[in-house]
Amino acid sequence: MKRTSWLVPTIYILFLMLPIYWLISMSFKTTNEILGNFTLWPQHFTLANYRTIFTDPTWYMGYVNSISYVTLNTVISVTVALPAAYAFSRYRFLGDKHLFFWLLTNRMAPAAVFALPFFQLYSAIGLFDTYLAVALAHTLFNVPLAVWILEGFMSGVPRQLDETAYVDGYSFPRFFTRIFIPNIKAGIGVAAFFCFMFSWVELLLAKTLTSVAAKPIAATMTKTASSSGYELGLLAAAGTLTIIPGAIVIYFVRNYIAKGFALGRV
Amino acid sequence: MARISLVGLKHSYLAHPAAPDDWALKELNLEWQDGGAYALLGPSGCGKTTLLNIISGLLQPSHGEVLFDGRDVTPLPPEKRQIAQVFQFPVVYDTMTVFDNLAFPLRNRGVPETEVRTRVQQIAEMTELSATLKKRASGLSADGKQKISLGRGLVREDVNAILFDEPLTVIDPHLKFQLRSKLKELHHRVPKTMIYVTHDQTEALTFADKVVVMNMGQVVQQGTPEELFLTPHHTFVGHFIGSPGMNVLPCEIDNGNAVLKGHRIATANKAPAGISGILELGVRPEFIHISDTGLPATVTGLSDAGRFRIAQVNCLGQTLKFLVSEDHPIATGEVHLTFDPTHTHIYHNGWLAGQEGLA
Amino acid sequence: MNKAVNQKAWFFVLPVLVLVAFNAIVPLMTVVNYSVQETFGNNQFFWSGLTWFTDVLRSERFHASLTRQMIFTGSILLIEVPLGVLIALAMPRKGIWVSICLVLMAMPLLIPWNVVGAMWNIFALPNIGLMGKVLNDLGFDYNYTRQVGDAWFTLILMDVWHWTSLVVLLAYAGLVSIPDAYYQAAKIDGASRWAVLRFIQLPKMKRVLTIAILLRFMDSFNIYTEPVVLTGGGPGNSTTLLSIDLVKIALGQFDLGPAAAMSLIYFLVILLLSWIFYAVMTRNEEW
Amino acid sequence: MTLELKNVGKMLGAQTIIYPTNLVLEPGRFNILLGTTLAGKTTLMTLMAGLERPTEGTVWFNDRDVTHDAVQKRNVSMVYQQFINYPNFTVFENIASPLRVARMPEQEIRARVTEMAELLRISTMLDRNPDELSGGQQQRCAMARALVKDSDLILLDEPLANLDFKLREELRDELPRLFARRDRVVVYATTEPTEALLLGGWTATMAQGRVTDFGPTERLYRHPLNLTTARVFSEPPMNVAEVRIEQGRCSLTDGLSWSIDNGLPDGSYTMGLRPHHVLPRPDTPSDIEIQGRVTVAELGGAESIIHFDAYGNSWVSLSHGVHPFAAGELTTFHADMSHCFYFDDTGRLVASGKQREVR
Repeated sequence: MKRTSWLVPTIYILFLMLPIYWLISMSFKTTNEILGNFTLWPQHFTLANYRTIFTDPTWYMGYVNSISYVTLNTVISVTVALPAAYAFSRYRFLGDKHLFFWLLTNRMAPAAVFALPFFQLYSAIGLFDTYLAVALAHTLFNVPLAVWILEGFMSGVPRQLDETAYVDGYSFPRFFTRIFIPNIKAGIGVAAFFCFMFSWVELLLAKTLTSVAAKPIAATMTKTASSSGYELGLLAAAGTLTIIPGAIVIYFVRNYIAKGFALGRV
Repeated sequence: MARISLVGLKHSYLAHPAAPDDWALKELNLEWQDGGAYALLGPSGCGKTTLLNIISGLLQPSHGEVLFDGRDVTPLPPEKRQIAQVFQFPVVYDTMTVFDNLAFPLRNRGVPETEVRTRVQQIAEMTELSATLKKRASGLSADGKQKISLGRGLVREDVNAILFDEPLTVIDPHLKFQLRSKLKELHHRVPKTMIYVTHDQTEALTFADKVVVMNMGQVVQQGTPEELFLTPHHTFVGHFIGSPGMNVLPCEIDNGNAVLKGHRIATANKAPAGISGILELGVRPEFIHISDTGLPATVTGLSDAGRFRIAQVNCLGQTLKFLVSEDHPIATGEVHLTFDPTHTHIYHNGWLAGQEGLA
Repeated sequence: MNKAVNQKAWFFVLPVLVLVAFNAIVPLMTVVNYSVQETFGNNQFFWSGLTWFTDVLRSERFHASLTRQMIFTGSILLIEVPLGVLIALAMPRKGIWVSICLVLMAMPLLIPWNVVGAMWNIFALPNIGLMGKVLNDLGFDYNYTRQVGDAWFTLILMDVWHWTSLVVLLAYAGLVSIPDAYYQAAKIDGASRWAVLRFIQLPKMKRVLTIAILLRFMDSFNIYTEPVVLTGGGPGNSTTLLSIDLVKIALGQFDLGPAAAMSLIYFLVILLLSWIFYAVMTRNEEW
Repeated sequence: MTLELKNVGKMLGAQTIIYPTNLVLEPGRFNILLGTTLAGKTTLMTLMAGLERPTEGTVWFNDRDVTHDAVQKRNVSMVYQQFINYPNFTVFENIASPLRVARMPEQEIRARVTEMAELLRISTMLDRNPDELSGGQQQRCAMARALVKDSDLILLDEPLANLDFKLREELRDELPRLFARRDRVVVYATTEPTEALLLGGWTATMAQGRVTDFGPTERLYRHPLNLTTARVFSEPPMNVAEVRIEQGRCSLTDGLSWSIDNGLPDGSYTMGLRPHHVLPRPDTPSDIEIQGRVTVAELGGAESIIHFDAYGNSWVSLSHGVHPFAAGELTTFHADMSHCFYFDDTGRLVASGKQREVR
């Protein structure tokens, strides 16, 4: 068992990499090569697809838009989740046990159905087609998760640390920002990773709540696919580029996940 | 059950140890009798846990052999050594009942269920767990859980030794006393070889027939609690055991006898002729008495511990502590002190003169 | 740990409540509103009571998509959870390989869902896709756009590819936080590899696995983008999962009432199942 | 500077954690809270610090009602049993942190932190992070932080409990020098009677949320107000038995009896005798003999604690030196009954045992 156990993750990673390889290899092929004969690697290596993306504003603005609302969402989600998680980890209060489950149930709302009401809601308050609209909408499923992750990490910090800080003269806000937050930075990293991830990959709500100004890259891709026929190479290049921001984020939080995180209430 | 011998054991966590400090465990040879109760006592970082892990097989020593009843078990993994261990933090199988926890080591070895039942009942009765057998183990308090881990060790008939790694760390102070006594009692009822690692002298001396005192990766003395108290083989033992620890005073040697600032002191041992190095006089606070004649001293402090008082004096430029019993008054100011000659020793480079390195 | 009772803690939770309530309750009310009204376009609505609910509950179309949904969710849970745990168990515990494994494994999670769909759509195409081509070259008659079985196979394979890593990440985080002493004790007690898994690793992973299963359960019930891009619900309606069906009804036919009623019913189904699961998993918490 | 609790009580839901308590704590000496775990010491301290509000009563500092003042406004310091330091700060920044919050000029901060580090002997570790220090050093860092800001009230909640035995002894010797100051109230919680005695000052004994007695430590030890106080103030536990007094003789059931001359009227009493007046060998001529069966013998470094059964009671003997006994052994113990305390049926002390003359 021990000697062969490395095989399992290796095979799994190979399985994960195959479709990604296919995507990347396509991004370096011309549309003709893709649709023509089957080739395992690019025979006519081209950077044309990437050139198109980096020169055409409708393409690269999609990236800017996506990164903008995802970042905004991550900041909002973690910021509001921090005090809530602190309350769950330090105090008992009326309804605390049910509150968490209720928060979690919000992930159950089928985005497909809620898209239309969301559209109406955000149009009504004049936020349609803004970064803020998408960022706020995504908090629906990210905040509960962030609260859960952060609470686990916070419960690992002894309560005496809070008391010591008050005794030393720290006000609550100062204690929270100077002492407490640095102590749970691993948790913040992990929570931010999950918020980033779920906001980055979601398309339905993001597409519904935007038209031009805040349109995400993923939506740009669907438009292109339908309007200009199958420009598969271009699509593959755009797709390849969507993997990069996530890969950067996971690289930064890898050690926190590797160390394992203290897990909070369930 | 087994006799345990450690032969030429040495360990370093480094790949190429060079300096003496690179060794977590300096060379040691020990022989432990079957059915004995032993303690490894020392401050944190003295190598006692390293030694325990070598005995249990969790760690392979860099040099030397571990023998059980003369059989070399050094290359064997823990599960092949037939030993049991109680850890610092209680380890129980959360999802099982107390009964299943105790039965686990037997069932894993295919012991028939009827035998499992009688054996578990028997052990539960000994460890006072009978009332909780049907409860889930996760619901017990820390001391209850420690009793379970202990019970899992006792339940097997074939165990060569039971190892304890600071088992009372997470126990409430007022329960420590009970569990400490319980362990001692259990050893009388189940005479297996038991090895107990701790930094707490009371736990070690209470539990063990023989205590191995360790410091800086080295065994400094192995002996009965009495020997450690009356004849410390090293100033470290004198300091570490007893409260307050032994007084250690630099002295000179004249013709094998100790001389303290011109005063000749009678001692239990003599220094060999031509000795050089650091020479000290060791005497425990219990063996210094006030008398009409003797070394002149000035009382500088007195603290009351209830049944006795600890007097602090300045004697010939050295600070000394000694005990004064509750009922006897003590003069303030100038006093004269005598050292009990049978319990005053000369130390050479830290070791009892004439016994150097005979740990 | 005995926590202090402090009702002021509600102030800390307030921002979360406001934010989530704003996003959850207003749209939910809108949906409830639709579900009890009849519309003939032109923004004219009439009260229709619970007609839509009874209609939906009786409709075969709903039954069919709910059944498909259950089969899908059931299959992916049965595959992803054990597989995720198995991979987490086989992962190295320390060293550079941990980081490499984690970074690589997390990649599918970070790809936008429509890209995932598009990627698999192409990857599995029998003529130009790596997987489709290889399968056909190996003699399998594989064509997911035409054959129902192949479509399901591809759909489930895609989801396994996409989401198993989430289970791996959570399970792995749970595994590394088990103290070494447990493994040592198990060795000493002579426990088999299976007993270690059954009595130490799984119980200690219970909390993470509960969350992993809940997340996978909820998210798979709401799955929309990937299957739409991959199969578009076809061939026929064979892979039309609940969300796809809902969107077809709501936006395709603009039957807002039935769609709303259907989504509420299905929201309640998820809620009920999740709650039962949650209650069972946390039942023994306070013993 | 005086801290005064007026009728302070704390409820948690329907459960009473602290019963209404009145205490006046004076500066310039150690005020000790002595009691077992869960007796309410920590809660009482958090009430004193202002970390929690009492559910009834008021807290006064220097004749000013501070009950509703925030903890940040009170100029207090606290040291916990767990080594609490800010893990994200270096040792220097840890010690400096209260001064930084108070916006002290950088130069003065530097001077004060250096001075404190010197005093607590951690000068060489100022650049390290707390988790790189040993337990003793971590606690020294926490103490330096508590001392650096010149607080009016310092609360020490079992600060030595998690330290190795020898470190505890060493730090305890330093404590009075570090903390005692004329203009500061020091409160020290401990579970160990010996620690309370060695630190001196005044002691409040606590049991189950109540303060059972408060006064000079030595008075509490020699003349405890009641049985609860006497029990709390005895480690190992006091020997307690129901007795009858008739015509100048005191008797246990089953015939053990001794004469008394303290003039108590005939009737039923509870007798308390500290373990160190029960010895395994004769001590004074007035000893009475108690035949007992040894249950457990515990050995400290320099003393032995022997538990035995006799006359239907369990007894404890504490004697100097190392006296190993096997469980089950039948032995004669010698008890000096002139040291007995007598309590009436409400538990109030009616007669103290013979005491040595107080200097």
